[in-house]
Amino acid sequence: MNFQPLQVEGELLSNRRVGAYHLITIVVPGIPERIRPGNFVALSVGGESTSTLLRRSFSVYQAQERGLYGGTLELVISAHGAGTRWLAALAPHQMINVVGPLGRPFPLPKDPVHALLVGGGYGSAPLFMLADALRQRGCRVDMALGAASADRLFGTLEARRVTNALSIATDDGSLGVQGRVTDAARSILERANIDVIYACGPMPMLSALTTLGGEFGVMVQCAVEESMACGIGICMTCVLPVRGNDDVVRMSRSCVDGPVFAGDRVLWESIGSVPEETLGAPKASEH
Amino acid sequence: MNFQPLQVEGELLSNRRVGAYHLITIVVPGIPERIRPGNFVALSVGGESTSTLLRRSFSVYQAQERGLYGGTLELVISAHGAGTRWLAALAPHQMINVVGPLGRPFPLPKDPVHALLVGGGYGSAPLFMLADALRQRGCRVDMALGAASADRLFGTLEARRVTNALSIATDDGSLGVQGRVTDAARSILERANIDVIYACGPMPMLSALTTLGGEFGVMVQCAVEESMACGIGICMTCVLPVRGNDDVVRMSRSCVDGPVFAGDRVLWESIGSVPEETLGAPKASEH
Amino acid sequence: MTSIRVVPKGGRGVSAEVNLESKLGTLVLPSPVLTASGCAASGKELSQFVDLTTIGAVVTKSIMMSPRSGRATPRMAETPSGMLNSIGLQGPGIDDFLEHDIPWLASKGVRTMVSIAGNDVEEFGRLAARVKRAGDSVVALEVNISCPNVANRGLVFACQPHSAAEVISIVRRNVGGAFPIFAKLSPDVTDIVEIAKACVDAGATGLSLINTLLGMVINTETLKPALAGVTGGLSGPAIRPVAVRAVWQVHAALPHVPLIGMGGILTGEDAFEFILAGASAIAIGTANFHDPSALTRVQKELSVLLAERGFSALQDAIGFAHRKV
Amino acid sequence: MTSIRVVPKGGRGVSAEVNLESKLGTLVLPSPVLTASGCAASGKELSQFVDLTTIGAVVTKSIMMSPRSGRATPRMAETPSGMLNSIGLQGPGIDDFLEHDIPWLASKGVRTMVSIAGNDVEEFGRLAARVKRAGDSVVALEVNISCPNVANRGLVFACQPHSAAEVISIVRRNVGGAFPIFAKLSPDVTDIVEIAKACVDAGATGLSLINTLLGMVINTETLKPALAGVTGGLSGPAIRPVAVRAVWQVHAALPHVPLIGMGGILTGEDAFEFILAGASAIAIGTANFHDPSALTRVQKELSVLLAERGFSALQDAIGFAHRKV
Ligand SMILES: Cc1cc2nc3c(=O)[nH]c(=O)nc-3n(C[C@H](O)[C@H](O)[C@H](O)COP(=O)(O)OP(=O)(O)OC[C@H]3O[C@@H](n4cnc5c(N)ncnc54)[C@H](O)[C@@H]3O)c2cc1C
Ligand SMILES: Cc1cc2nc3c(=O)[nH]c(=O)nc-3n(C[C@H](O)[C@H](O)[C@H](O)COP(=O)(O)OP(=O)(O)OC[C@H]3O[C@@H](n4cnc5c(N)ncnc54)[C@H](O)[C@@H]3O)c2cc1C
Ligand SMILES: Cc1cc2nc3c(=O)[nH]c(=O)nc-3n(C[C@H](O)[C@H](O)[C@H](O)COP(=O)(O)O)c2cc1C
Ligand SMILES: Cc1cc2nc3c(=O)[nH]c(=O)nc-3n(C[C@H](O)[C@H](O)[C@H](O)COP(=O)(O)O)c2cc1C
Ligand code: FES
Ligand code: FES
Repeated sequence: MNFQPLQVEGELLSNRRVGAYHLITIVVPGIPERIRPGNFVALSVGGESTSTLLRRSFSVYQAQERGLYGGTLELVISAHGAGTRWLAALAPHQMINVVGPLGRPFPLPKDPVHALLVGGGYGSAPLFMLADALRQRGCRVDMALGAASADRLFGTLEARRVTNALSIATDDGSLGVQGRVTDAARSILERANIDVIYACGPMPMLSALTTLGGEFGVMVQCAVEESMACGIGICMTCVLPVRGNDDVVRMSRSCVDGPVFAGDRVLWESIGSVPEETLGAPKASEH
Repeated sequence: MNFQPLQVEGELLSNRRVGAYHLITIVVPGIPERIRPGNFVALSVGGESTSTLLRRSFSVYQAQERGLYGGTLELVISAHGAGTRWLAALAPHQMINVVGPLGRPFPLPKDPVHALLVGGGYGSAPLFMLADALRQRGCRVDMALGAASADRLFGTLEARRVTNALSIATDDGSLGVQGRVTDAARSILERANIDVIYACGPMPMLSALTTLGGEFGVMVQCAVEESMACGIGICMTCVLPVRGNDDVVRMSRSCVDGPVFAGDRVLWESIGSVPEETLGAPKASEH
Repeated sequence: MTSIRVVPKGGRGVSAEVNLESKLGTLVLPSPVLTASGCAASGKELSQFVDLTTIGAVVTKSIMMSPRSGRATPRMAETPSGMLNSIGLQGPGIDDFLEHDIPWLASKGVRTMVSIAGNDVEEFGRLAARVKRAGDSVVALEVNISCPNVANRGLVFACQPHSAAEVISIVRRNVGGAFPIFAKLSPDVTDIVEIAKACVDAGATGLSLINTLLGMVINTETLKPALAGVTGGLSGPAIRPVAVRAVWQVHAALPHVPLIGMGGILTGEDAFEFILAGASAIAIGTANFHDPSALTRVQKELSVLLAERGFSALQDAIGFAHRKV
Repeated sequence: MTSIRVVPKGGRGVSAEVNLESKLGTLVLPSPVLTASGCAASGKELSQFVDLTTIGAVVTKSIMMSPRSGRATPRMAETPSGMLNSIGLQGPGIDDFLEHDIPWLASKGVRTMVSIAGNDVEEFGRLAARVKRAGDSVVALEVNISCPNVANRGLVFACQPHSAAEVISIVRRNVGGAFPIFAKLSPDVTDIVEIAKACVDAGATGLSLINTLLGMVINTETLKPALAGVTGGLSGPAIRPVAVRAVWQVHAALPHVPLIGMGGILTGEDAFEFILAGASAIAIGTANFHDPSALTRVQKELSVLLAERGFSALQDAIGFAHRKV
């Protein structure tokens, strides 16, 4: 189930570098207690006379209902564009408008299953709350984290605390085994009896994991990352082709129908196009 | 004579409230030593992804060639619009791009004359450097400062230090005599033998002072404030009708031909229109 | 009538009742604040942030006859003080819309303007007839003849007076004499007044000004157009001066035709600009993405500003900037 | 040729020579970076911040036959990521311009494109003839048929193909066959390609795209238009997507016609967007007000970006975004 989102004027509590990322903590009364693992929040950026009007979306790394200063959210920011650079440069006490919780959270199993959590880069951020929730339900949690290099891994220490087993892979071998996180996932699938995979990271990783899951007969729950203008379901920019339970392919909004989708429902190869079978797809004869 | 302007990335040293204003000090190597009284500087506002692209112009209150941190400028900011609000909220170490010195400074007399300096609101800002320069030349300096209320006067304490005599007028009588600064100026003109008036403040004040100067046969040097887009003479937005030495009226740029004009050269009543006698004024028959 | 007790910012303790009633021909709305089509879906999502019964009306995303997938992604690019979109009118088609969206809006008591978009002139007519029968919650039709996100620019009916008029005529024929119809125009024309006149002559009650400007961004990493659809529609505060100008020109030429102004409204002050220029109502689009509470906030800010400027009724401010002193 | 040694940002120590040479028909400039007319006066003021001999050319403020006062103030209003201006072509007239401005530019060795604006078709012809005889420093003419700040919209020659062509024809007749002429077009038209074709058919060497968009701001304190001239021209990054689209459309239709792209260029990346869309040169207007060193900075940033993307010559990047993969 999903909580109704709130819009809250938040205050930055702290901002510190963690590897290639910035870990920011925001006081946002009301929102933390509503967050479920996999929810995201949308932040306005740029201040009073900003030229960048669209909100930026971030997974929630930690949600603290009660802190010294009221409820807080912790977010992991990878600074590259105008908005993330602005967020990464925020100083304590600056205000940030936050909307959340947004999106559908990761579906949790009823039974104490064996879960594999796979994160690419900052895609690990939502997996820690998820691991906590799974372990509270008696699940066994393995985790595989991957990134280009050690500084682009997030939460490896924390990961040891919340998981039963942790694999790390980096492209350059600067931490863990050299290679891709999907290879690490394959090794785990080969040696353990995984019931479900939860994944968050770049689209190609999610696509590859879905294939891998299929190979092993394991469901993969993927948190996707599509470019979003509103984050709340009103603009239709964040769509991707998803096959519904009625077997019809629709351009589904990743902000409200996702960001978590069952991997085998997403037409990964068709992202960036409109598959012919999509409901209402243009016909060659039409404009 | 005029120094060529520089463009320097400045750093905010301090920002403090003074009455209704913010007094900001910026470290800007190279510019302070070039400032003459009456010059102004143009600051970019809003930070990296600003939607407010045009520079904001400010008179220089103090220019320190050598400080602990390098040359500094002190500016008096009246915060009302987007840009001035951004400046007023700046914290130490934030960077501000500064262009200056700009505009023609106040012309200084060769002889040790008796000068009256008149400032309205933050218009007093450039008068303190001017008073110093005049006194260095052996001039006697009287000053009259006026504003709506005491908090909108700037520099009254400093004014006592740099002048021989000071009059203060406020509309609400909260400091000095109740009334307008032009009335204060008239009293001074009536009792002292003023050779020249220097003035900075709102257009109606400058216009009234010019009339007053005419009455007493005293030249009034006015620093005007017109809306500026560039501050460096390339956009033609900051014009006002001024009669040249050749007796021809032109729409003159207040940023490079001013901001200081001899009051009797400005067609005060015609500001906001194009007087018919202006060179190239539209004729009724033309578009 | 939505009236808001106002304490002006100065805190002078003065309070005022501003009558926000907006008259658009025979259509009377309690507030001039509407959603812009395509920037509020069919209201459900925004209702989490805004009580939609308090605003003037929800203008729904333009609906077509058949379900429509819309374009491939990327569908948007942020631009300075604005954005480009090329959604391509994704939607479930009129049947599904009338079955689900309208009943939901009606059940919540939300006044609704339905925006329609046809592939050809006849489709506009058939859509209009369907919507007209959809029940009392539908208070007006907006006819989107200006969507730039179609494969063929020749299909932007609002680019030529005769094609614009053709669409409006058939819509008018299909809904009967009294039903309010607003023609939504494109700013990408040489003379918007000419198009406006053609629409009014063809039976439009009023005009919605403006749709997005045709624009484009090139991705300097891929060296290709940033949008899958190559060009897209530019919206947001960046285009506000163009939109205010369009409202000003059309109000000057057709002072008695009600206008819905939109394009870059972010604050009550922006809304006030459109009203002074001649708009009887205003719509909020891109600002909803920036601030999902924008509708409520703008309505409040506008009310305060009207009071501060001495207007006791919105009606008195419409077109005020045209008055000679 | 201006070539800049480039060390890509990554600091990988790779250095590259990028050939920035820009070919506009027979006119070859060492750099594609120009000033936009009216945003650099006649160069003198900007020369305090930029070595004008290092950029492609200075395009002067549009000059008219007689001295011209321009419009009353206020002449500008800041808008989100842009500004409105209504200068109204203030200038000293052609005699004074040829007596003072051109000799100064020539003495400094600054390549100059003179922008001309006539009150009627004949005046354009006479201005062109005068400028043609002004000496070698004048490398081209820009014909401003698109200034929105005239009292009568009917006088915006670039709004109609026939009036645009009429002006270009007479200018061509008056300067002879070889002299480079660029027609400056307005984006405020239904079909810019049609106007572009008319100008090229009438003898234009190339096209300058785009002039400002007609816009308006209402002052919500005075309740009147913010500009004395009521409407004004919208410029700055706000309009960049519209300008890139115009360049894209015209390059697609007329791939061999050299285009000077402008509208909201603030960075080298923005300039690169125009070049990928099909511009052979770019001009910088409003950005000079924001950053008086913009010309030098953009030229450097563009050069670095070209090198980073693997282009050794500007020429190879022109229109690159049109290529099918
Ligand atoms: C559900 C979700 C969770 C995310 N979690 C994280 C996280 O935990 N940490 C993190 O660093 N990043 C996260 N992202 C990505 C983050 O939203 C983008 O990096 C960010 O929006 C880019 O903003 P910018 O100003 O740096 O880039 P710009 O390129 O300036 O952004 C321009 C516009 O495009 C949108 N946009 C661009 N890239 C993305 C993207 N990848 N996803 C969504 N919108 C985009 C922006 O929101 C903005 O509207 C997440 C994205 C989604 C959708
Ligand atoms: C020579 C000169 C000296 C000045 N000295 C001071 C000073 O010492 N202290 C001080 O507080 N203010 C001073 N001003 C006024 C100051 O420049 C404006 O208040 C400021 O630009 C307004 O910016 P804003 O963002 O608050 O307003 P906005 O209304 O957002 O400004 C919008 C645009 O209009 C221009 N603009 C608006 N008002 C003015 C104005 N009065 N003068 C010039 N441009 C304007 C801005 O530069 C900007 O481009 C001076 C102006 C000039 C011309
Ligand atoms: C994402 C998006 C989708 C839109 N879809 C439609 C639409 O379906 N029908 C329509 O008439 N206008 C549509 N528009 C245009 C808006 O209704 C509005 O006219 C325009 O965006 C200008 O207003 P704004 O600047 O407030 O967004 C859309 C705009 C955006 C940004
Ligand atoms: C203050 C100002 C004055 C201008 N004057 C002229 C002019 O005289 N002739 C002309 O062809 N264009 C003129 N323009 C338009 C610019 O040359 C340019 O086409 C437009 O501003 C878009 O570029 P930009 O966004 O880089 O400013 C002027 C623009 C501004 C802002
Ligand atoms: S981001 Fe707007 S609908 Fe998903
Ligand atoms: S402010 Fe641009 S010319 Fe004076």
